[in-house]
Amino acid sequence: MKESKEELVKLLEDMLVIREFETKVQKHFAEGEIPGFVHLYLGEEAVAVGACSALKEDDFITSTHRGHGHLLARGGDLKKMMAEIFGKATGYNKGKGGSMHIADVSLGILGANGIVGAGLPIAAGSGISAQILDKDSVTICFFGDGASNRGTFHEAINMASVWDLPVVFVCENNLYGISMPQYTNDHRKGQNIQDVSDRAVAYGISGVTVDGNDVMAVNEAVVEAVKKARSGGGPSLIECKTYRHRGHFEGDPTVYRSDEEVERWKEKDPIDRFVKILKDQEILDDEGYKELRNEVKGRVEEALQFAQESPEPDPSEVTTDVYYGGAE
Amino acid sequence: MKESKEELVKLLEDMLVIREFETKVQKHFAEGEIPGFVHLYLGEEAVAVGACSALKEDDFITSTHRGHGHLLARGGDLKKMMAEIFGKATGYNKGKGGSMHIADVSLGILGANGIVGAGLPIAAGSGISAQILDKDSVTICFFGDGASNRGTFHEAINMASVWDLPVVFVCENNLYGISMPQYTNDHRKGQNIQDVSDRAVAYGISGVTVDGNDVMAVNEAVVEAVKKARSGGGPSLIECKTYRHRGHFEGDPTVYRSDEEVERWKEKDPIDRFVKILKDQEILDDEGYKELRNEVKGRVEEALQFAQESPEPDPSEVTTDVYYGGAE
Amino acid sequence: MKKLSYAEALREAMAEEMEKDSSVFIMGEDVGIFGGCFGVTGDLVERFGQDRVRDTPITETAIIGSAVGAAMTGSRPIAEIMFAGFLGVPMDEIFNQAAKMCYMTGGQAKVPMVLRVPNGAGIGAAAQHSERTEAWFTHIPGLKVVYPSNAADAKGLLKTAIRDDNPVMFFEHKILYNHVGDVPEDEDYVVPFGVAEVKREGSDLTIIATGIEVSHSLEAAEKLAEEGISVEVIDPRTLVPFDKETLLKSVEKTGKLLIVSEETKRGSFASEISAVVAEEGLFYLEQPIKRVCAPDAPVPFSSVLEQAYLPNPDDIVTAVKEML
Amino acid sequence: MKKLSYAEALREAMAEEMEKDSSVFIMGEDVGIFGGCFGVTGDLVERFGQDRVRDTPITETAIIGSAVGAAMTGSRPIAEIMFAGFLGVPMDEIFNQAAKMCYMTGGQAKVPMVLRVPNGAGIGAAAQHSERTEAWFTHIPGLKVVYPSNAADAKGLLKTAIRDDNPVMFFEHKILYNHVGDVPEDEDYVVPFGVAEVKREGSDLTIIATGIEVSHSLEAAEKLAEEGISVEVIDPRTLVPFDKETLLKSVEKTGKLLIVSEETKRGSFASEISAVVAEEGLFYLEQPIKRVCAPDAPVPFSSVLEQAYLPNPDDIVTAVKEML
Ligand SMILES: Cc1ncc(C[n+]2csc(CCOP(=O)(O)OP(=O)(O)O)c2C)c(N)n1
Ligand SMILES: Cc1ncc(C[n+]2csc(CCOP(=O)(O)OP(=O)(O)O)c2C)c(N)n1
Ligand SMILES: [Mg+2]
Ligand SMILES: [Mg+2]
Repeated sequence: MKESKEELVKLLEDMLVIREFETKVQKHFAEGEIPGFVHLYLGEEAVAVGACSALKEDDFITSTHRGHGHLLARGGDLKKMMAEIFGKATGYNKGKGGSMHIADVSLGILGANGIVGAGLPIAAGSGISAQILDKDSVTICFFGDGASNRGTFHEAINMASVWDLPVVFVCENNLYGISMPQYTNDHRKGQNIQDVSDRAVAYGISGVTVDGNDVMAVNEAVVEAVKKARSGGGPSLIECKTYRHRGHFEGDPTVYRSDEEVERWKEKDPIDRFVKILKDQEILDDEGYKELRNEVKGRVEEALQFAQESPEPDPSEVTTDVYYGGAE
Repeated sequence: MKESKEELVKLLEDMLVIREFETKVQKHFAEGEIPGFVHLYLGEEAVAVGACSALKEDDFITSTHRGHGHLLARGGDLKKMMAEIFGKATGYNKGKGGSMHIADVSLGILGANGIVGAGLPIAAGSGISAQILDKDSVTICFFGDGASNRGTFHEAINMASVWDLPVVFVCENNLYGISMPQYTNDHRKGQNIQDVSDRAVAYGISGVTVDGNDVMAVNEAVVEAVKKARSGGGPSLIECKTYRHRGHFEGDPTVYRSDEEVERWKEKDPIDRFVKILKDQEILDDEGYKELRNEVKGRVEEALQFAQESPEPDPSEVTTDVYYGGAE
Repeated sequence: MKKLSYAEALREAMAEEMEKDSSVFIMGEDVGIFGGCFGVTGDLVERFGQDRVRDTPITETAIIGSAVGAAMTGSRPIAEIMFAGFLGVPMDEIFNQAAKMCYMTGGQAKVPMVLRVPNGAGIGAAAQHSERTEAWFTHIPGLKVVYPSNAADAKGLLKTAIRDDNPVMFFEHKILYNHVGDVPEDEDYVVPFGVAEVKREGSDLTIIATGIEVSHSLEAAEKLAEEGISVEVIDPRTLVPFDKETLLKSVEKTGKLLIVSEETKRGSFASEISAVVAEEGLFYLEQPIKRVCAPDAPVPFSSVLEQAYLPNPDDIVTAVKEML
Repeated sequence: MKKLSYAEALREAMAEEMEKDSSVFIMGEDVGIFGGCFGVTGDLVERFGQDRVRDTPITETAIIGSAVGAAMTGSRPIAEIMFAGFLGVPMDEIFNQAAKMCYMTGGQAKVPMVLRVPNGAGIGAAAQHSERTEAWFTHIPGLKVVYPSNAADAKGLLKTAIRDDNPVMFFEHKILYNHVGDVPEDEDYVVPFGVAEVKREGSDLTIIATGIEVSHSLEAAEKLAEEGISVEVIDPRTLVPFDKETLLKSVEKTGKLLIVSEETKRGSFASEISAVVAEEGLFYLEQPIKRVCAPDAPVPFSSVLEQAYLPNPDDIVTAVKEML
């Protein structure tokens, strides 16, 4: 668990980076500068930051279609990220992946992923590697409430539980999978249970639900699960209840939820809440917060400029990287 | 629940039919008369019979690779079955399906299935039809302990629970999926829980475990679940603990289990147990039992003869039935 | 005739069939209040209710597996999978259940289901949301495979698909959804399977193409006509069954065949078409059969790369000229 | 040289690579104490332990998905899927994860994994346990696709596959498992990808075939030789990469091409081969390219039907004669 002043401020900083980065992406997507689909992480910052801050260097994460926050929380380079989202040659994936596939493999990020639920078996495999290569690395697997209805969820967690794989399955329950509510009282719902963490029972592993807008709570739960995994205790399932401030993707008219609901959740904004705590505990004052925010804004602005000024990929790049190292 | 004398004797008769039929198949497979793979239901008779006897005419079942017992319990024609297993033109599937695909669709049997776990979504779909067509039919879905680790288990039961589909999921936990034990204390196991029925929690439905070698217990549990399903109460999960007397398929050397284990389970033979009960309750005497068995043996013998004497399919049949009704 | 977009034409086909036959229903992710990821189902949930327009969890395997079960028990499901790139998820249900059930049961089981799926690239959706996967399904006996290139065919073919007693893979090209065309008003307007359409007559060379490539090919043919080159353009409309007679007749006339497809080239349906002609029409050919396809690579994200990846009318013009 | 069965050769390849490289491991259903459904892994669990020869639950999706994750993080998994007919189950993991990961990450991710799978019919296993599905995978850029026809190649190609830094689909024909052949003793014996073998030289006609069909074709060639007909038989050994030079050279010489495959014909890899030659070697051809394949139907159960379904040496002889 994070306790020192520096650690706590770092949590805030990491969340702010995501907030500012995503806000920028939102703006420039609206202006038509970014192709394809963009799924923003706004409102869910506490989950990625609380979880990733529990890891050490040679650990791994798997991410999702809503992956910018995970990559940023894991220390992703803002410039390469923004450039990738813009589809530029200087991006992490040379412009070949874009928002949905953005990754820094050297940071142990095993891909964002456009296939909902695809990360869970990949995370299990990363856990197998730890056993095969006799390493103590742990893998955090992020996935959504919607993903928890896919067969991959079942098969991957079952496999992880059978072999005590060092994986922490972190469910970001933001209450919707596109337009589908996770739980309701009628037939239109993703699943017939209120807490995704109840599913841990099916695998004989521990499952908990935490407030996903409370970065400390997320961190505490994940730290414990990581410790358990690292010492051979096997996987855990942690559900973080949170909310996405924006539509499913940019452009989503969000007909499936009410403005009041959005407002109610914005009042629980993970950053505002954490700032208040830091201020109450006199760890941060108005001035310090402003400074931090400006500094972060500056970095994001720089990243934006880098992306905008970067060259497009060369058309000949279309057929490179189909095979690793080049040759067929 | 079955209570009358006739009903109880019918349960025994149905189990005996399976026992005799499978014993015949075993013998003639060993003699090389039957091609392909054969998975026998010997030892598990109480599950199919206890469950199918809870259904009415326009209900449905889905079956598995170990499907002879289900079909027989549902009233399948012995001759057409045996002929199919022999690959003859007079078989249920005109010799095109064989043991693993044997079915009588007119009896509401939605296919045996060579793909483990494939029946669960099909059963959900049959449940959807009941809602779309406004019928009160119920579908029993048979599947194994091994199948419960497939993604189809998760997705199908989740779907059924969300829409309150009239499906009863009956898990035949015979302790193994081929060589893999369902549960152990080490890493070699299908799953990390002792009771498959625990998984019901993940879908907010009821789950029970019953003695799968007790035909009355199976019947009681399934009758209740069918009633619930038929009246709009949604799906249930019923786990029946049982054991296959033979190897996974004929020819399996069963290196993965001990002879003692097999013997222990043979002592719990579902037919012997039920015969004893019927005798104790003076519903059946030695003579009656012998008669019944002989009568059943006769029917099976007739079916065998029919199969053996039936013609092979005409080679031109290879390309018919690719599309329903004929035309491409 | 009325003007409808491809998406509207599809919706109208579903609505008319649902009005007529109460056993027809729709299921898929976000097909209800959201109206479908590409807006195809639109307001159908308001018109037919949640029971017949079913929003599913994220559960492609169960969507297709349950469609099979529903179809076997008297319903006629129309299942939507959000992107053709996701078809790997329910592949077993398509391959081992839907396609084989009739054959395996010796003709007992009837599986009348339609699997609607948006196909193709061009919207910057990158490697997992832009694929063309129809070739896999042409290699699966028991399926029919349909791919309309315009609004009228979209409507007519979808109605035929819904009425068919077999599983039908129904591919729709994303870029076409907003293309508007004339659609017959007659409620009984249907387009039969297995009948190609000669979209443009010509004498110098035959182009065969499906989906969006029909438009590209017609555009290329127009340009070439200005230079006095006469190109015949054929749209097979259904890949299975495939109208090889129309194609062979055309190749007999022109002596040259160019196959245009956004599929990655190796193992594509373009290859199958080539093989059919090399087997049954070889002596008509004056030139090698050319396939203008996407390269053997996943679909890249950047717009520059995606445009380089996709065959366009200019590529077609160049290829035609090389063949003359 | 020593005599090994195809299955033993595969096992030896795995054992040698596992000895040499501790990051190589095996996983699959019943690959441990059971020794694999077709006995290929045999005693490997005794030699390497349960950690490196992992019996999995029935969980094809997780097997392949986790193989991808393991491969990305430094291991070299060999995953066994029990039957090629089950490949629809983990299709998304193969198509969207294994095959595309390198490209999508702009070349960052390395996915060295081998997917071993028994392919083909002939044992009465019916529609869901007898399929040939390699064509799907040749249509997926990013995969390599291998199909040995004999014990020596089985060993040499599997070793190459394990050492490759990319996902390799490794097909094995069930009927071949017990075929015994001479296998080089050298531990460093490998067979490179993309190099076809001319199994028999001839001048009248070229046959190309993979897997069990190589034996069938050689048998047919032998019979034809007795009648003075000289047939060249080519085994490409790997479908991706495909050695088209060797094939084109042969067709240039003979002027006639017959493609033999147990695949269902439409959309098969046989069609792809035909398309390559129709595109790059058309002027060599004196006769239409013929494909002798299985019909477009699922595999039937009855032995009579299964034998009618599968192309056999007599079918090949007949086809060759029709072409001369
Ligand atoms: C296998 C698959 N099915 C459907 C989709 C389309 N899709 C993309 S995101 C999404 C919703 C995911 O919901 P959830 O897992 O809760 O994540 P969230 O978007 O809420 O973060 C869907 C259905 C997909 N990408 N992959
Ligand atoms: C998807 C799939 N994977 C693997 C197999 C091979 N297989 C056939 S039966 C079987 C074991 C099934 O175990 P279980 O579900 O417990 O049923 P049981 O055989 O014990 O009745 C396996 C692995 C298959 N047929 N389908
Ligand atoms: Mg969500
Ligand atoms: Mg079992």
